[in-house]
Amino acid sequence: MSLQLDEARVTQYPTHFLLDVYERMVLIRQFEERVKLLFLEGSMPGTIHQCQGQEACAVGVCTALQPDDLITSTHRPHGHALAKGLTPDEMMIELFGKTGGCCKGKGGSMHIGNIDKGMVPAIAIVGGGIPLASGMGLAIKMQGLSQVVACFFGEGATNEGAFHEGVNLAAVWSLPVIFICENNLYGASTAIHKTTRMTRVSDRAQGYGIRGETVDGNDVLAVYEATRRAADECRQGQGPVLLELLTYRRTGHSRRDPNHYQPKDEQAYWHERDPITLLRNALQDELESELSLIETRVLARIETAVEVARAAPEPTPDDLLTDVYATPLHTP
Amino acid sequence: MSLQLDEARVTQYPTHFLLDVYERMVLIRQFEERVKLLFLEGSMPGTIHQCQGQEACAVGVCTALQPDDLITSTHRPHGHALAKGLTPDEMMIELFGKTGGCCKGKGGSMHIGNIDKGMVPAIAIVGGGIPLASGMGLAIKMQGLSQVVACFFGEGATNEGAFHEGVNLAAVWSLPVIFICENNLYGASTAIHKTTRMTRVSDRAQGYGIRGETVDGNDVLAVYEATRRAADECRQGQGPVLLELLTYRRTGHSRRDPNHYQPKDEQAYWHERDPITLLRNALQDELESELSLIETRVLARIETAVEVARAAPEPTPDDLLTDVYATPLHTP
Amino acid sequence: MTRRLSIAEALREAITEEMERDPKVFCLGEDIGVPGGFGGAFTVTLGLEQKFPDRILDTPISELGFFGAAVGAALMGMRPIADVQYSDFLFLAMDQIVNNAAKLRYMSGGTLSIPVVFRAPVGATGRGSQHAQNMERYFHGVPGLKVVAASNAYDAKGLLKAAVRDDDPVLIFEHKLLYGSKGARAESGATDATSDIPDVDYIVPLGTAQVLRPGSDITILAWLLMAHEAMAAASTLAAQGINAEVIDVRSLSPFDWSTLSESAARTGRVLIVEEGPKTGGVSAELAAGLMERCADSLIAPVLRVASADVPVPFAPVLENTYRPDAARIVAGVHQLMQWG
Amino acid sequence: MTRRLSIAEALREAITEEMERDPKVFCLGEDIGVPGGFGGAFTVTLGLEQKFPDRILDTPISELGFFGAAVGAALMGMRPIADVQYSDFLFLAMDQIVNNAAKLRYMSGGTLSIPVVFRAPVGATGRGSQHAQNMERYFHGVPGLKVVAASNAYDAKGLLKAAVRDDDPVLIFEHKLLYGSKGARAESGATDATSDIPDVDYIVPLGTAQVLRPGSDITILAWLLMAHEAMAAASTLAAQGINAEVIDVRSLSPFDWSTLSESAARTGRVLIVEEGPKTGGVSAELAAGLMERCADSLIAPVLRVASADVPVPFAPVLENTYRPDAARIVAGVHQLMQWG
Ligand SMILES: Cc1ncc(C[n+]2csc(CCOP(=O)(O)OP(=O)(O)O)c2C)c(N)n1
Ligand SMILES: Cc1ncc(C[n+]2csc(CCOP(=O)(O)OP(=O)(O)O)c2C)c(N)n1
Ligand SMILES: [Mg+2]
Ligand SMILES: [Mg+2]
Repeated sequence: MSLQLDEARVTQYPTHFLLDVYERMVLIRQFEERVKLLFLEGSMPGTIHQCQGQEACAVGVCTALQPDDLITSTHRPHGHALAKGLTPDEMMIELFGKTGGCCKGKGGSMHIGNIDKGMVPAIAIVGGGIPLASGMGLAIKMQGLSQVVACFFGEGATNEGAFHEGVNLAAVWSLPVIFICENNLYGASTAIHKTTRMTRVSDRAQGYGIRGETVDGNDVLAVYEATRRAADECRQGQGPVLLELLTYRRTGHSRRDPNHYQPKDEQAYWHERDPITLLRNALQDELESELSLIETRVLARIETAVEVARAAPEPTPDDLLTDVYATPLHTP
Repeated sequence: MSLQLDEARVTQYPTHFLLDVYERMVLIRQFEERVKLLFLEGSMPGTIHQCQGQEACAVGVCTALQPDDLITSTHRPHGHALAKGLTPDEMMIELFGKTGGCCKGKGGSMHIGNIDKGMVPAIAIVGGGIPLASGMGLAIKMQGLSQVVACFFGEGATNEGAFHEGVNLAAVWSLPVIFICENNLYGASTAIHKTTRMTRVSDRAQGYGIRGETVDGNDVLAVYEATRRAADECRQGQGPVLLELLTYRRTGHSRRDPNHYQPKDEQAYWHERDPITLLRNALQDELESELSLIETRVLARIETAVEVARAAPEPTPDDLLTDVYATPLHTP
Repeated sequence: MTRRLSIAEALREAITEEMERDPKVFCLGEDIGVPGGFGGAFTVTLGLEQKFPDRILDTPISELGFFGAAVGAALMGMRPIADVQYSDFLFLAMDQIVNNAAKLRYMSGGTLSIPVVFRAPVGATGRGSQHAQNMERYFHGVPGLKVVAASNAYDAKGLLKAAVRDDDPVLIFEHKLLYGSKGARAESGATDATSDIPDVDYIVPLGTAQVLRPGSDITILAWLLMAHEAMAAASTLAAQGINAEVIDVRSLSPFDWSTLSESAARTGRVLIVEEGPKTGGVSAELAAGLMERCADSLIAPVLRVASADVPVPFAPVLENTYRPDAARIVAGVHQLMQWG
Repeated sequence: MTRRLSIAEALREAITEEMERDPKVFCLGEDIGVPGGFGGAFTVTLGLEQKFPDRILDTPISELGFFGAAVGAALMGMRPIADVQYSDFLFLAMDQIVNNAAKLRYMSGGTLSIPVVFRAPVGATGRGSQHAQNMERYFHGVPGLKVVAASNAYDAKGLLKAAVRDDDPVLIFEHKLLYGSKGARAESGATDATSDIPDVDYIVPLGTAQVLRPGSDITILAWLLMAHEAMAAASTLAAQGINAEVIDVRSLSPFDWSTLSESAARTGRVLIVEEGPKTGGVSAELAAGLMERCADSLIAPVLRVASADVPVPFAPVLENTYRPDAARIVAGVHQLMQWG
């Protein structure tokens, strides 16, 4: 993969589009960096799985979707959520476990979501969101709707039975689901080559008789275009499609993981290919000021979110018992 | 697939080998036919899944194995068991739920097995035997032994997560396991094309980076040779291998199923390709008398088994509580 | 007007009527809609594929996959009915049932509904250890999930309709020996569980137990096949001058505590009957819960008649020893009558 | 001589010693032996891959697959130790645990042994609904399986060694807040569960409960984190003149009924503490079983202090409300003391 974006491709896009895509990636990056600080300083509860370095996957995919399209996500959902349009506020409040959060503080980092914005609360059981996505695609097809479902998961999830069963179901029923595998080379600390002989995740598509494609997951435009193609196929009833996005996790798997298991040269290679830097380098120098404006705007937006979250009210103990059933059970 | 065995191939084999293979197939066929009668007349308890028409798979595979090699089986295990060397007696007694059976009458038809003869009690959870077989291969590899494990399952099982996870594990650890998929075109009443887009099960091998091969499962010699090759690879540490054996179930899925879901012409085609007839037609006419001797011998052997089984003692109620733990728990 | 139907027929009617009423209702499972096939393992959906060609979906053998797909379709507003051929296979789908279906409303802060129905046949029926378990114990008490068990055709139809219309995931247990399946799928040793089914639409509310036989001396709690054994035991006991009240627990999650406690407090003696290993069964919660609720009015400890703590054996002799029956229930009652 | 070790360290020692003792012992799991990695989710196997390069197997994320492989290796005479990173994932492997591991000896008429050990961390620890369940309830009472829970380092080492040497499948539950994991894997809000570990080889026999604190007024039963809360409650109660006996149930399948019944009969009052939804928990069987065994000597009904019947919430405020603590245990005891 090259160290710069294909110039010809970049120039096809209007500046406002490129800036918008850029801003979303920066928003994700800065959101994650801020969350990391909050977590390390101990003011944020729980555990976190972050996506620094994988922003182009989330943004490239979600930019190619319609507002009423749906996504499912994983234990590493912050980027997907921001890319799909959840606000830093509703997310930050959720991460703090406060009532105004997108899941009322009951979900937390690993279950971020907002169905009104097309994002099912993230499923943190690796692979668990895949059969779910197929079922959502089934609902869409049975009702003759034109939505598509983009189902995010990592390469590690492709060794789960849920991947096999979920993708096969979507295939045999030709469901409008784009299976998005963010191959960041590691499942937690374990390198992909220790977990399967197969070197290209997209090759598994053959076993289900569907189309598979491997894309540079750090090239936001390549991701965007691949997703567009896949979404069109799905809307035409030719789905599902398996997209493998080659990318890399710049941070630890979770919490304080110093990711020592990533070889230094590998890290160096991928840091050079940072998705945000790649796009930035492809933009004309005239845009410099625009870019720093974006930077400031994003940082301000995140600070607001932090303040809002810190100020937000805690749930009350009574909230423990609500939202279990549609109508509360009264069991004397 | 042709309507007769390849003459050149048949003539390579000594007569006694061909007769032995023939006798085993006839033994399975007659055993199953007798069991069906016993079941329909109501003297045999439980439910049955029979393998008439698939005898060449069981016999071809097991003939290629060494006595200390192992097999795992499924809800349809009678053929595998007889091919691996279990006696009609120990099996018939088990089917009657009597104490002298290979599982003391506690297992029954779906759990037939005898570890001393290299057959793990059959696993009747579709796909459930596949991870088990990988683990057996792991034990063999870790101890530096030269055995192989032949893991039988149907094409329907290849849509289970257990298949995906079990085969991938064996692949990434290069375990001596031959995955034997008896593709009889149906999972219970459901035709394979309703359950997956993939038309050749062996194509799924690519997704695991292992060798896959599709063989005429009604040609006992082709199955034998394919298994020999696979076993050799496994013993040389080049395993696992996925073998797809194309075959057909002549009888119902279970019990009284009249298999009306099988198209008449499809049935006719496969009846013409009956594995026993195919081999019989390939044997010289001089052997006629030999063959009828075999017939008589087999029938006598089975009648003995039925008598032994009928006469065998029932378990006593106390037997209910034994064999749960290595040493009985005393819980006051 | 009423018609005498078996559980299999009653379930088929319930599914048909709900699918006619609401286009969002559909079925998915293995071998449920194959022409010339079985209509599912116990004929419940037989022939429905002709009526609803697009809403009876035959699945690959992928329990985790199609149960998860049912949950995914449900969160989109569909009302799927997913079934396993034998409840023993629920383990394969359990992650989707417990970690997803039952939790998504809560995890989402109440923004998601999962109106899905799961159907599963239980019971030891001559098939050996892996097609015989009573799986109620593994799902009773799972927060976010509702669990019912239908011991007769009237309840089967009414409970399934209530489940389909409920906005939360509902797991329905059915018993192989009670279906009244016919033809190639008939079960030997089956028990008659037919009922008179009214020609009008009705439901049996989830969360309610039913008094099958009022009595004053002792309360016998049971469900599915054991409810029938309990009724048989009650007649024997009546002849002996013991007037037993028999209650079909029917709703295994949540329990209908008011009905159960009222009876327990009134008779002062409770025997719980369960098919399945005694230790850690559903009966344990019934016993513990009644002790908490009726301590002052219980004359005797709550006792349980259940199966031995062993896997289900194949041999008929052993299986019949494993499965509680009227005789053991009568013996349990006699033991309880000795107290106080 | 003894050394003060955390549960994580004690488990690591147990595994090391058993692997040195018996070449058939090996470990498989996710991220258990990656240089520069975690040593499993809670550092238990940290560094062992250097000592045993061929017997610490990092698996793909395939719980059903590698748990099944562990069972397959065990039936060949190996002694695998398979772990899940969070017990919530046991559902994915449950078919292999319950339908295969626990039943194969029985199904085979006693010809197969499955000497496998499964390890699983439980407990609500700020991770939300899918990484927080207490899974004991789903495995307690499964025939053919043994289940233990280690609440301190001494037991952790002794129970794991006993489990490895046992010829039947053993499931060990561990608690995230008790490991004493260090560095990047340290848990906030952890409880000290270190013990003095003797330098000599020892085991803690499976099937035994342990009296943590003798007392005469009431019996408190608990395990894992709740055993620590129970001890805290006992000191508070002592200051109030109530002398509570605290027992670490420790063996969840089978129960050590003789120890539990003896105490219950002696004090006449029993409070059971469980982290996890109250309905259908392990406590239900404890309560029902004690009622059956000690009816005549119980002064009060057996009561349970457990979590609400809800999925585990993320918000710390809610999670702390969900998790029983010393204060609620004290309140429960006060309630019980009012009887008789
Ligand atoms: C079923 C299941 N097994 C294990 C885990 C623990 N776990 C959380 S993330 C993770 C690695 C996932 O790797 P991958 O799918 O590649 O996603 P990534 O973390 O790289 O984004 C593991 C093992 C889990 N959450 N669910
Ligand atoms: C996990 C599981 N799901 C469903 C079943 C019910 N069942 C038994 S055999 C069978 C069909 C299996 O088809 P296949 O794997 O092709 O084997 P075949 O019967 O053709 O030999 C089904 C669905 C089962 N036993 N286990
Ligand atoms: Mg990854
Ligand atoms: Mg088949």
